[in-house]
Amino acid sequence: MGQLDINIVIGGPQGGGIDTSANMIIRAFAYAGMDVFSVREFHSNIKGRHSYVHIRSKDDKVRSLKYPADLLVALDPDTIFEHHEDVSKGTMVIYDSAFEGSDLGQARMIMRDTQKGIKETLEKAGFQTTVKGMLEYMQKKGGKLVPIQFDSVLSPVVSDGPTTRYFNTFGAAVTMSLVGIEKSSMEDAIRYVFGNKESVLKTNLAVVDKAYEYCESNKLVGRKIKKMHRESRIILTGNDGAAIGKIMGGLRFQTYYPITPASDESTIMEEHEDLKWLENEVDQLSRGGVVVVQTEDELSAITMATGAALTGSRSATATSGPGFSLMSEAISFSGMDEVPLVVTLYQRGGPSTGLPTRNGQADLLFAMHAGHGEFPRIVITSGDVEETIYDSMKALNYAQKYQVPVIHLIDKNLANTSEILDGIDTRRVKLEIPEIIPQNDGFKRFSLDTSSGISRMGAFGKNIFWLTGDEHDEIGHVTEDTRMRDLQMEKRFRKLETAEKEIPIEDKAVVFGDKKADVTFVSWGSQKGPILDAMNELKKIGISSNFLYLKMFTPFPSDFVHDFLYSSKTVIDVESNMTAQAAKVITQNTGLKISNYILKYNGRHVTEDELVEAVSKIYKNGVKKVVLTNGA
Amino acid sequence: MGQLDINIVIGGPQGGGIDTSANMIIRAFAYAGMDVFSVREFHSNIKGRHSYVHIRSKDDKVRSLKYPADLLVALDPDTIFEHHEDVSKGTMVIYDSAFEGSDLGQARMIMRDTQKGIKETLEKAGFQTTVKGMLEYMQKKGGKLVPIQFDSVLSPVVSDGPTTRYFNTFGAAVTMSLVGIEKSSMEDAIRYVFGNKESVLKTNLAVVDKAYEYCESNKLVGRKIKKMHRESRIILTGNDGAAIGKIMGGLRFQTYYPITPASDESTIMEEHEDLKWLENEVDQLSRGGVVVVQTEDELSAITMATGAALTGSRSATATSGPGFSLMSEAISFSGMDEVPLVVTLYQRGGPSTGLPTRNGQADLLFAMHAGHGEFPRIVITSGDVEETIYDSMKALNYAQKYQVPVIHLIDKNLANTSEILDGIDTRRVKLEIPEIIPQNDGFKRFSLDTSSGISRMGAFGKNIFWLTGDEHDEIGHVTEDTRMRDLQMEKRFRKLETAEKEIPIEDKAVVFGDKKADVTFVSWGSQKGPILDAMNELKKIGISSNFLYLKMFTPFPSDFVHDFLYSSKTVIDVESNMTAQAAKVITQNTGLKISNYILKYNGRHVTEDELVEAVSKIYKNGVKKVVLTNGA
Amino acid sequence: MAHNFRSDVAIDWCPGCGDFGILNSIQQALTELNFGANDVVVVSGIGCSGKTPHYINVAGAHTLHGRSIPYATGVKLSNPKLKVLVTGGDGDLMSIGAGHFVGEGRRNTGLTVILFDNEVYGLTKGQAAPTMQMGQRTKSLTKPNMFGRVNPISLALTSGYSFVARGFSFDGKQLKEIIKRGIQHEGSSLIDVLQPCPTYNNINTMEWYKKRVYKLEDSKTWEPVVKNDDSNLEEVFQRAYAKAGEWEDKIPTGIFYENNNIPSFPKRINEYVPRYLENPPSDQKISDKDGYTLVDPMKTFSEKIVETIK
Amino acid sequence: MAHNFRSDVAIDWCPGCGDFGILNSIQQALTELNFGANDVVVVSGIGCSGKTPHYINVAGAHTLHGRSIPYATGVKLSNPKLKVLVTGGDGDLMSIGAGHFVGEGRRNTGLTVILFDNEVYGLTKGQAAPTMQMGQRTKSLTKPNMFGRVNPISLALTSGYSFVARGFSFDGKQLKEIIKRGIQHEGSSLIDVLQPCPTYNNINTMEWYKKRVYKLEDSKTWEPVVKNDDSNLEEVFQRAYAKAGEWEDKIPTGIFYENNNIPSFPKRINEYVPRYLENPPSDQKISDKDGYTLVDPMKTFSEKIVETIK
Ligand SMILES: Cc1ncc(C[n+]2csc(CCOP(=O)(O)OP(=O)(O)O)c2C)c(N)n1
Ligand SMILES: Cc1ncc(C[n+]2csc(CCOP(=O)(O)OP(=O)(O)O)c2C)c(N)n1
Ligand code: SF4
Ligand code: SF4
Ligand SMILES: [Mg+2]
Ligand SMILES: [Mg+2]
Repeated sequence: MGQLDINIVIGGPQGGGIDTSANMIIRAFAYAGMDVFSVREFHSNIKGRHSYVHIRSKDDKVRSLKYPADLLVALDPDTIFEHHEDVSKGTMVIYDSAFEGSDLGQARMIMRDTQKGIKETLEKAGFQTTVKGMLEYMQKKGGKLVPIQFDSVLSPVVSDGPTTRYFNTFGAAVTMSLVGIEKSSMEDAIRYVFGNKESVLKTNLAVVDKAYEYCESNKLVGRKIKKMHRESRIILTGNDGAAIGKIMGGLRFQTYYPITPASDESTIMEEHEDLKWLENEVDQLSRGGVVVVQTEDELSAITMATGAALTGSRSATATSGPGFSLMSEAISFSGMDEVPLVVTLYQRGGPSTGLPTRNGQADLLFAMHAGHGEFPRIVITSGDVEETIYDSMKALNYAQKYQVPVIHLIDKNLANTSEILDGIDTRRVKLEIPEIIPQNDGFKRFSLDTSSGISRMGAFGKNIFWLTGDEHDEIGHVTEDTRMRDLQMEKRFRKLETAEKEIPIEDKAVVFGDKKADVTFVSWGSQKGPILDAMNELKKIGISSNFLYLKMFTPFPSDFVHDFLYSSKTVIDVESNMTAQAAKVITQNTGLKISNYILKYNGRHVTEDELVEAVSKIYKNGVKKVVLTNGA
Repeated sequence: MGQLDINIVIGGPQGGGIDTSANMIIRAFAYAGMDVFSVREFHSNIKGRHSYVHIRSKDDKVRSLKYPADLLVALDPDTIFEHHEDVSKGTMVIYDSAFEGSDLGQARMIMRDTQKGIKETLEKAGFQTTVKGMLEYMQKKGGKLVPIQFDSVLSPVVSDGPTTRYFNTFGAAVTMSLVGIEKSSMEDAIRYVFGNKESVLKTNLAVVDKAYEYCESNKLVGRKIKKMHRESRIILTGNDGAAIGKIMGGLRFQTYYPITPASDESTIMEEHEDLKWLENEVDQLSRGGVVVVQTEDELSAITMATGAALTGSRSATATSGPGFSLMSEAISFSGMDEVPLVVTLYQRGGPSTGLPTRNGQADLLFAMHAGHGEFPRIVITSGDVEETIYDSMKALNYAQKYQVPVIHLIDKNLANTSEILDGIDTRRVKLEIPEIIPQNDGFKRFSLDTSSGISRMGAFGKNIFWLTGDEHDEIGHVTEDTRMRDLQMEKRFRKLETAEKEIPIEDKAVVFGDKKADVTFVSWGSQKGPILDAMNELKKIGISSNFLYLKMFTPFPSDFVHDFLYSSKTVIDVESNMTAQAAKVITQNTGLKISNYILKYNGRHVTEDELVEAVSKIYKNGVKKVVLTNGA
Repeated sequence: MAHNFRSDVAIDWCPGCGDFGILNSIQQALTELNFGANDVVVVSGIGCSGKTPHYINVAGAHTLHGRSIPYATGVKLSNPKLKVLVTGGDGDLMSIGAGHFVGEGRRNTGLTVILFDNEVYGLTKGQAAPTMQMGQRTKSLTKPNMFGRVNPISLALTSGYSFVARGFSFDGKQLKEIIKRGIQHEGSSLIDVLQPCPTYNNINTMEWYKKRVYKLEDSKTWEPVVKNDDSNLEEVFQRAYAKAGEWEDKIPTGIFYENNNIPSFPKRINEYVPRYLENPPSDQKISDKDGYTLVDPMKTFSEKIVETIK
Repeated sequence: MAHNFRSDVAIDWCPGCGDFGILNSIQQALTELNFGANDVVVVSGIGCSGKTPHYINVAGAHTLHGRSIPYATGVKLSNPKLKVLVTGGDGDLMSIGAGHFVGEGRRNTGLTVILFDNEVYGLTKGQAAPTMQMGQRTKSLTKPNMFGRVNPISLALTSGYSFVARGFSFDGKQLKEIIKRGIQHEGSSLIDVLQPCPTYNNINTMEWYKKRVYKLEDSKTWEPVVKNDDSNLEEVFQRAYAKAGEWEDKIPTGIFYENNNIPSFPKRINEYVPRYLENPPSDQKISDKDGYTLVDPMKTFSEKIVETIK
């Protein structure tokens, strides 16, 4: 174990089968018993612009990606241009030799600015601005070219149309052959992907066969990776994890307005809305399904979810920055009216439309303060696919228990990260379900008679009570009385104190590594994996490190964070944003100032290698701030 | 000077002429040469619920209100019930003796919770729950009752309908007689209020005459206040000040969706939209007017204002919390696209609909973080009517100069505060107008070639360029290039550094009082006046104090604040919110923690007396936090 | 015993306000339909009209300006057994909430939308609402209304509401009957109620309306109901739409359009979530006796599973 | 020399997308109307359609999803001399932006709203847009569309647009002419363009439309223009509305309705701000030669002044 570590970047035009290729590769690794971690990158475009998947596989746990790539698989000329920085000594560059004639000037789907950058690079290095020139440049950097005449290799086995339809399968299969994955695993992957389409399946299997044969005869075969048996595992993205966690957590009503990268979560739920499996397993009352509603906008999405919550359902909505902005007013309402509501906020590159299909972690302070006025809320974040599941369950619990809006932050990177989990524990999180006692007359939904701040829950259909966005009395009628106002404000905020007391520290902040270390990472969200992996690498180069991983920002574990950081040496805040928002929250709550930063705001995922390098710069050279730039 | 200090509370049913009474009183004082400060309090209701105006007049500068009242003028029984706490030794309670028969149980327009509180008070003190009982209770507290049979006094002079129509004038006139204002000043006030309505004017003057005569014969006459001559002054509310400042600042396009307490600003502008006076004074090109558009909602208000700004106009919108929440997404857009835009945010009691006609200062952190993603913005606040004028002008300047959204925070208390200014200085603030040079081809609206971060301004109609909420290149076309992304992000944030450097400290934070003092106030917004007045009072009881008055929160004057607070002794943060938001900003930016708080969140204005008392508690008794509760 | 639909909250509308008549008609309709205390929910936005739920003794939500419809839709979809009434202002539903109003027509969820049509923004002191005619100047306006009028009846028809009617707040009998039919209608209904606001609207007063309103049902040839084979759909719809255009001199009240052939949104959901109507989200049990989830994720999401060497 | 309305930005729509035809027609219309470089502004929201401004060589704003209309209105009202085009998706204008779409009908500002009607949310991968028929299932949907259809023509007529037309993206000639007339129209126009999305909408394809579209102007009796004495207003309006209902087998294109009798919003503003049209906000000088305000506040707000002992 711990021997194999393969990084693959496979690229091609958006809509041109890249996702399928990546799927095949991931599955093939998985069938071979390997662990796989991958992230998808794509433009805000439907067809034509460059898209790629970065896949890393290990025979050990893998939690991040690393550059340079071991293999760069180009399904179009643009990929060769776009990924030159990923190529280094030993990188194999697999491509269709037909690309060699392409000129950078013709690559109209490459963004102008990117083209300019590529041009500069090539000209500076003294190469032509063509695929050929680029390949030579790559070679100079130590890359090994693997040109293949895709069409002529494939034409013997493809009879149902142009061979181009099978280029993605071919590319994937060649890759698998090169890294030493047995053909049978690749075939299983093909069967998974095309399972129900007999005719397509047949040709694809033939293409795989051809690919392995071609590689065999051209010595394009890696050292064989022995298949390992593993118990059933499950391959999930962050989007999947959140959907599964919500449904496990008892969610039965979800609203959404389409937006990247959030709507995939809702689509997955729609696909399982009937909860078919429950049908035969449980008693009458438990049968049912999840109602998933596409609304006319995000104002409707959040208010509809809030309305549903009033009847006692567990309900949520999911969105990203622009939609979340539109939800601010209604979040304030649910805070005022103590409605249990979960908003899953998939952060992407901002501000405004920003980089709509790219990563970002710049909505933290906004999530903590969105909505006018003051009201208790809970803000939590997830850092890997497993967490998206259990955190989604916890989010629903918190909402119900503390009767507050819960904002669950996920980032685009995590949403589009695919990981393999060994299983899902249905008993990790217990559902905390408030009792609803039928009562009409005199039912005090907002009773002040509570030291915890939590009043008895009610439900429309079972209780008569009122809600109003105005300040209200215990029954829910409008009041402008100064004393009632103060008491209700104080009652609401008592809930936050209660939550702070009750929620265990491990759900708020976790320390990885030894108590004392040369370097202390502070971070949150999808940097979790890269940092954990980087810690191992740093150890190898003689830098010991530990990691304060933050999961809950409101209420914030101030004392814990203070005590840990107070005694730490070189503290480095790592975030995918520009203004180091978590560090600000730390200072606000502890008075401690952090002086070292590793920040990334170009919209791409943080990788292990750039983290290691940045830490070295800070630790060894005294640099205060490093801006990460990896990624195409 | 400095001898006279009169506090009047006049109350009656909403829609029942209270505003007119208050207007008369304010004007009468003003005509007498006095200074006047007043605040309006009313329910979210059109007719019937309790409303009152608290007016304070001095022969010296007055900047706040003080309890107990010297005069409580009740135009209905509810006022007597609602304001019992304002009555203390020496308070004169003026009312219609017809009220004496009223029972608390009949007072259906008093909020249930308030009724309950009144009932408890009276029962505990051993009085009946009637107006009569309350009056006795007041008498016990030292109040002096001034019952008048309104109807029988007035019927001789009113012939054009029921005498009730003139109760408000009568009440005001009796009040003025009691405090010693000459009848001629009251008559001038009447002439101002009813100027163009001959017949009404006549009866009102007769009523005033009657009132003074009645008072004379019943010894209800205060020590005569001698009329003082003053140069022309102007009576303005915070709403007026903002409207005037905007128009002076060159604003020519304003949008709004009606909302309390913001829309009055727009209505005032609508009333002056033709800028009639300019017609004869200036050259052709300067003639014009202000376009004020009522939109279908706040999403439209802010986006329309942004659209207008793209043509080169100075443009703004005004709203309060709920509307501002809806504007979050578009604020992020204007940040991303560097559109000069001013949002005047009138804070009111939140969260949600909250206390829609009451005071609050709980939108500070939200204003600083509203909108997803990271972008530069400027957040400023005003604390008195004069500031609303010049700050509105500066807000427009900042927006133009730094090409950012500027959020200008005013609070409901200030919006509805009426003050008298000696004049308005048209040369205090110079308009900073970016030059627009016609150019189409190659015009780089978002040029990176700028050390200040500020690129040359463009205008639709004069330049061809593009805007997109997506990350963009220098011309404004969409880019997803990682390098261009980083450069544009960094360029935008450079503007904030430039602003930070260029804007003088006095526009960010001001220190009042001596460098060293027993107590240091930290505050913002409409507490400015009460604190300044309280400082004088504290001195009288042997407590020296100074005051760090914050005006700009983004960019925040961290060093200045740090240095000042670092050497201060007992620092007290004073805010009209529950979570001490400004204090959080201070800690976040300086690492310093503030340990004493005076907070108020019952929706009512902060008064001088409660501040003085609270400081004593903190300074003398070591109390850490005082929650203020004054106000009905 | 019949439930008492009057709450004990003091009403703070202005004397003479048309809102009182609407409130009475709603309460009477609920009483006559024999609903129990927990059968009905009333949802409003913000405005004078927005205060209505507090005055009715059933569960009520006085929500955000413009958002009454989606809040109400959430209640209804989560528990389709409830009757959900929306009491909204004309600013609330036709201006800031216009997008949701249109969206609800597409859904046809089964809400009873009662529009308090006073042509002004009451609670913010009398600005022009979208139902006011262009050029009209009520006493609270600084100049004549600059905007065109949106006709709630036309907009409801265009958006897809399957029951469209108009009442007058000073004709409680007719209004109550319309509300009853609206509530009984399976799809979504829009009931536009002419509601004088004596405080701010000195033009469209009670007297002004009294002179103009007439009842559609008084004409023998008026037939607003679409046959269940849709044979008269086009005709009924177009006639309703044309009728909606009448204003100024004669103002029709009554039922403009009723179409029972479009399945409500809950019914449509039930096609894909088969146990939905019988066991909706609000009623589903979600945990086992120990409090753990009932959902086996590996079975439910079995397509995501990977097995080595099967 | 005539301005070139093509920008140099690479277009990234899918091959075969109907958007190309719309873009061409707009560019041709602008050319034929002889506009200069700074006469026209194009404003869009978000979506495939939202990318349009970048492809046209005039000032352009690619704004927020659903907000193109108010952004465009701001541009137009601040500088009424500009021609302002809105290029919006059906999700953009009929779903998240429906409230503004209705609001604009009330204003009649003078925008040319071109609706890219592909029945799907293109850029977010093919969800149903409000223009899709209920029950239709395009390849990207997990189940048939659950929602009713909003007809842009009907909604525009109901909201108050004074020029309402439909084009087909594969009939560039007719479309270009409609756009020209829309731009020349003083009030606001809605041009609904049938726009096949070959990637996600496999039902309403180019072929599907080609079989069904016909031109209103081909009928001699079709007269969409309201006479300037309003005498045929009711008739023309109701006929247009009825026509809008045609779909499925025969789909009318061309001009449904044109009414030149409603003054545009800028004209109405000019009644109260008398120098507005000639010297709009964008053009006004606001400071004196030293850079100080031109406005004397004491004169402008003289009613607030108080003088002692006059
Ligand atoms: C988002 C938001 N914007 C504005 C307001 C202020 N507001 C309160 S009521 C109201 C309009 C009320 O008019 P309408 O809906 O016609 O109801 P009415 O009072 O006439 O019954 C407005 C604009 C608000 N509460 N929320
Ligand atoms: C506030 C907000 N919500 C959601 C989105 C995501 N989004 C981008 S494009 C789009 C829909 C596009 O559909 P349509 O308007 O029909 O345009 P088309 O792509 O079909 O031309 C959506 C929902 C967004 N950008 N902003
Ligand atoms: S303002 Fe008008 S609508 Fe509101 S309560 Fe008064 S009369 Fe009724
Ligand atoms: S997804 Fe559809 S609408 Fe978008 S570019 Fe492709 S074909 Fe055109
Ligand atoms: Mg109204
Ligand atoms: Mg579309």
